[in-house]
Amino acid sequence: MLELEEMALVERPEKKKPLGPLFWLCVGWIALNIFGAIFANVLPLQNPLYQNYSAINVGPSLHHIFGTDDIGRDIFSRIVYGSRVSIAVGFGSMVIGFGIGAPLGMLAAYRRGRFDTILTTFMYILLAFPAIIATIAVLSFWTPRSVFKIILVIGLASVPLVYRVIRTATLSVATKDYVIAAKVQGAKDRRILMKELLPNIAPIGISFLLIGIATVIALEGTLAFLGLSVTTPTPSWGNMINESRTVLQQNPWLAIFPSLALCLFLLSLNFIGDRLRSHFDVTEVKL
Amino acid sequence: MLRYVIRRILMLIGIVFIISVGSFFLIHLLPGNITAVIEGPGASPENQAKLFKLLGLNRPIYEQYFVWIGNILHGNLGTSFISQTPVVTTIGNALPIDLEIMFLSQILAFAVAIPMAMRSARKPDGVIDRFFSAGSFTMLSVPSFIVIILLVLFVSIKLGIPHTGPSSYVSLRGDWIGNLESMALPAITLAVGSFVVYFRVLRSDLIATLQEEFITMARSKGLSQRRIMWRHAFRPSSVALLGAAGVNIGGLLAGGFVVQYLLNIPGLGYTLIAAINTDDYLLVQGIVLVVSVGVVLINFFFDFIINIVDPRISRE
Amino acid sequence: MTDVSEKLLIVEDLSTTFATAGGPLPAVANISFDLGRNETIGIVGESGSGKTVLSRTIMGLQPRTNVSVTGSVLLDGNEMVGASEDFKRRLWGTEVAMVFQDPMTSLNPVMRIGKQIDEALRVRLGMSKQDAKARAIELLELVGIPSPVQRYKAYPGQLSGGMRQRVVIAIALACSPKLLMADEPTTGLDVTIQAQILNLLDELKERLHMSVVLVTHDLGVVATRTSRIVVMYAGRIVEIGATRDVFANHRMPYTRALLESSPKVSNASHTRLITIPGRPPNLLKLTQGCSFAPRCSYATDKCHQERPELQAADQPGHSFACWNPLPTTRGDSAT
Amino acid sequence: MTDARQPLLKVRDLKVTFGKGSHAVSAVAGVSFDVYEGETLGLVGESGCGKSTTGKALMRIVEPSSGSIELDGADLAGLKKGGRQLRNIRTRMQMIFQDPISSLNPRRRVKDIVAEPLDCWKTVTGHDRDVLVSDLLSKVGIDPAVYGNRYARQFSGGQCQRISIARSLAMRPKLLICDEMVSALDVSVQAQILNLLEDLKAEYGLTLLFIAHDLAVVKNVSDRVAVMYLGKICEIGPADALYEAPAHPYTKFLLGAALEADPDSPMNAQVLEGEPPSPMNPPSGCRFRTRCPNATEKCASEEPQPQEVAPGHQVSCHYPLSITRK
Repeated sequence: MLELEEMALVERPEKKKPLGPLFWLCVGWIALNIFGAIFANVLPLQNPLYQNYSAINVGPSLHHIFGTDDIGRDIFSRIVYGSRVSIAVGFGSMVIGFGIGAPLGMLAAYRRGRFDTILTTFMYILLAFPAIIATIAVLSFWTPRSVFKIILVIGLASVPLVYRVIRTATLSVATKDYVIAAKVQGAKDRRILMKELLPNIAPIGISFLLIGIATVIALEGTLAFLGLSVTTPTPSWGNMINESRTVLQQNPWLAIFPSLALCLFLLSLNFIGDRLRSHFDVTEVKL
Repeated sequence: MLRYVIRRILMLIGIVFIISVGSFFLIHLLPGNITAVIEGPGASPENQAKLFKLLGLNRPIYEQYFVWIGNILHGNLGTSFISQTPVVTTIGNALPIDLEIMFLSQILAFAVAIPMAMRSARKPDGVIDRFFSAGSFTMLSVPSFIVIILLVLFVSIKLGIPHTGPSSYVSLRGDWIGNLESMALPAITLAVGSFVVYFRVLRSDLIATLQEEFITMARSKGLSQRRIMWRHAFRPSSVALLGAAGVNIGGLLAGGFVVQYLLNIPGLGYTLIAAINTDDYLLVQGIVLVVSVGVVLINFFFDFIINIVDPRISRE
Repeated sequence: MTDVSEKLLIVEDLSTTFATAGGPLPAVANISFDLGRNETIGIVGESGSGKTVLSRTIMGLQPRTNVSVTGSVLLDGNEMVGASEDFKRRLWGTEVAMVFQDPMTSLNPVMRIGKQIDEALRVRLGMSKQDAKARAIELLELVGIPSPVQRYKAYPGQLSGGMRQRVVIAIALACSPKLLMADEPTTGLDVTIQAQILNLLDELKERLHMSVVLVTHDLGVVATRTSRIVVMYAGRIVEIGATRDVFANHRMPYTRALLESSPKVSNASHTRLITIPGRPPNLLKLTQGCSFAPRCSYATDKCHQERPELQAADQPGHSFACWNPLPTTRGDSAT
Repeated sequence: MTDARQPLLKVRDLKVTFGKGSHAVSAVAGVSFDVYEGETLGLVGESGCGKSTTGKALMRIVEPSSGSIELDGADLAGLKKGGRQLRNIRTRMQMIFQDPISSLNPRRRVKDIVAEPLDCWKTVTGHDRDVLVSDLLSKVGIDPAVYGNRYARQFSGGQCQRISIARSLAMRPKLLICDEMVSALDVSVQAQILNLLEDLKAEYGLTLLFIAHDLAVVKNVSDRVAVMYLGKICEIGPADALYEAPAHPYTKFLLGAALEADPDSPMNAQVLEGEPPSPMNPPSGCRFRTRCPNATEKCASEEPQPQEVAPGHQVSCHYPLSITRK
């Protein structure tokens, strides 16, 4: 294959795959969801907590486009409000995870030596610790649960994972000759980190970030399903699916619409992350 | 190799130590009067005093830890104040169920993922590969609690297959067909989550391996495609797969909990959630400890296998 | 049938074109040459000249997708072009085998080397386990690996580059092929190891009565070890002939450029090298004319417009593709 | 005649050891040489002999474990790692690497790559910087107007190596260390780069340490040549003299194994048997003795010291080959 590349080589061509319309559709979908989550208060939505006893378990109609739940609340409006929790937890905990894990990972891989050895050993021990059990355990004890606490716990739990991915990525870049060359030019460490390493790690980081957000949102859903996320009646996608299972036979809509909202959101995030990865020609990072 | 194993075992001991410290302090994270919190409101003063003594709360914290760990090493995880049964007994009843689900689901996941990944890798970006990849990608985005709800909706409600719905767990001791039926949905749910990971990891590694020069070399020896795939490509490609399996089995626990919770299957997950809801903290602590150590051991086991599969790793 | 068997390999008008995102890429175009029994031919070219693709196409080892091969490759009377994988598989190992460029990547890293040799013997020759092992150890000894019984159990990672290349050769020889394709067999190796490997190949060729196709970028490798050489540029043969004729009486300016631009040990220090400007062409954007014309100081309008075909030179078997060939009688500047 | 000139770089007993304890590998085991102002010293040897590590240790890319490195009288070996003084000295010595593609950041523009040292040191800024960068690029044969704004990943190996050269010259260094800089290139491109290097050496008054495994390439660019084997220099001398009449048996074998593009050149009559021993466990005495046909007990017990066999031509061998000139 290398040979082929050489044959077509006067200028090495930009061999990027185009992102394609599906990619932009997914970006649009994510943007729409975030928009809905932020402006849910301002948008003409019904009160997600209002219980309309004259319309219990009704299917989709003009008035309630996704129908109502077993105590007469509007499912559509609950889904829009519910996205707030998912999106906040997804993005928030990744901000914490990356905020701590990424700089540490970069620094460790660049510095090497004892700093790297100690930090990496420590992180690997943490990684061996089943983060999900730890998360469930901490959240079960740390009541009352709030979005902030969930973000904090999941965020901290994700640090070792982010650290490992970023460190591995940095390591593969930091041993490249151009980094040594920059050192030889007399560049300071900070300059090397920002100008040489960061631009080459960013693509891996971004695609991992998106896939990480998706994973965290699914995790929040799981926690909610187990009754370990925000307390009811605050809607979240996971809460809603959890509530639906007692009336699964009477009102499948209550399960289907939040599930659909969650899956589409996750699918879009995963798809964007995956496309970006192949676009930047990053070999698959094992997550 | 021996050096490597020794190093890993030392690390393993370190990790188990940290886990035990972590689980120990879970109890101490509780706000307010610990004994009251643990035993719940309305606990009798003598029970509180008993617990106080059991936890050795009057002694320095490190001593408390050593007393606690000493008890554990003697197989004593305490006795639940809610159900009045020893924690070890409760866990001992629940654990086999988890192991059975895990075993069935992993067999299923590998049995589907390996041939599919091989088929896909043979012609990357071909019709079959695209179909498989798109399918796995969609499944990647469906959390296990949705999978199980859909399965319940269709298999037990629509098709009405016995022993598959909620609260219909059949013990292995009684009727093994019924047991298998009641284990089918949980195993399938976990298998779906695992399959996606295994398929994707193995596919991308196989594609990379098949482009290696030693594969061309194997072809030039006149070996059949089948033989090349299984004897030459599979083993060097399976390192990441095994690594993923090790990590994934730990990750599956959350999904396992959900499934057990929804179907009322009395495994560790179900017991844990129940314990959380009844504030049975000693039981929670015991389960967290047992599951964490279990996950670490599984990871260790897979690491060990990886070393046998790829001799390059321990040499480094 | 009889005249076929005189030549072990006959390549006729062979072209390999890859379908790429940028359009069809003619990696190898209109190659014809033949190879006698127990003969060594050298194929020389820079990277991107198509020499590796050519050697793989001859073996039928080209990738299975996005490639079209036309022309004919007769290997001991067997047509390789268009043959099924099953048919070719029966010839691989027994008729033709290959020694690959990089011994670091051409051995399976997770398989003991003994097993990699055994495999061919057992699958292709149907040997028993014990026989195969005995033969494998014999082969390891044949290629000069010290203490072969112990090495039989080694993984490739435990051997040096030179030793690995010997193992690769042992694998190639396992089923006694009539033709050995050696694709840059010494490129990654040190000079002293290179000399060992090249001598080994020479010796084995005589001993096992093989023919060898020696593919390389290094004129030094082919100078003393081949009877004839093929010079390739941009996927085509630009000059072919007896080694001595090509070195001493080359007619194609590219051949001269290749010879003169490589530094020589016998040069005085600070000898200025004669260079050709520019780089090999982009095969996706080839013009009508001679591919070397843009870099050639002799190029005329004709060179840019019309592709020269191979034409005979004075010596038998020597031909070249050039509209403005170098004169035949020149001083002794070639060496 | 060389002795009359000042050594620009003076290396004494340089050692580099990787790893610790029983796993220690002494990659460079005590190397001493001088590089005189304006000359090219070729450093040649097979892979694993420590030639590249020597080059990197001089730049302090790898840390020498002992020895001294003096550039223009200033000792480099003692400077603090990562300190300003060490960074400063790097404006006076530069290095070009083996892999042309990997030595340029694929996500930066050619202009910025060449300007990197200028931007680090802020010696030339603004418009002057752009002019200097364009000038450097034209000097190495890259049209700054056409290619200056392209990303490094779009260039071929030869072009990348040209850009690397331009970058290394930006601070007008005195010493340039070339580590296998042409070994990844095709012959025709290699010749272009070698000629370019000779031109720029004259124009910028450079002193070169040219590290390579290819004997012919080294001969073509060097005034003097040092031959390394297993972490030590076994022979050093004027290029023409050393190639014509090697005094160390290893040098002779090395030269004998080099292939000439000439059908009439003799086939390697005598090939060096075996492979170099592991640097983890080097032989006692002379490191070459395990493969040397002339080795005696003395070679095992006593390490040969450098001795002068001709003016400026030193060899570390108990039994140097007679250097009767042809």
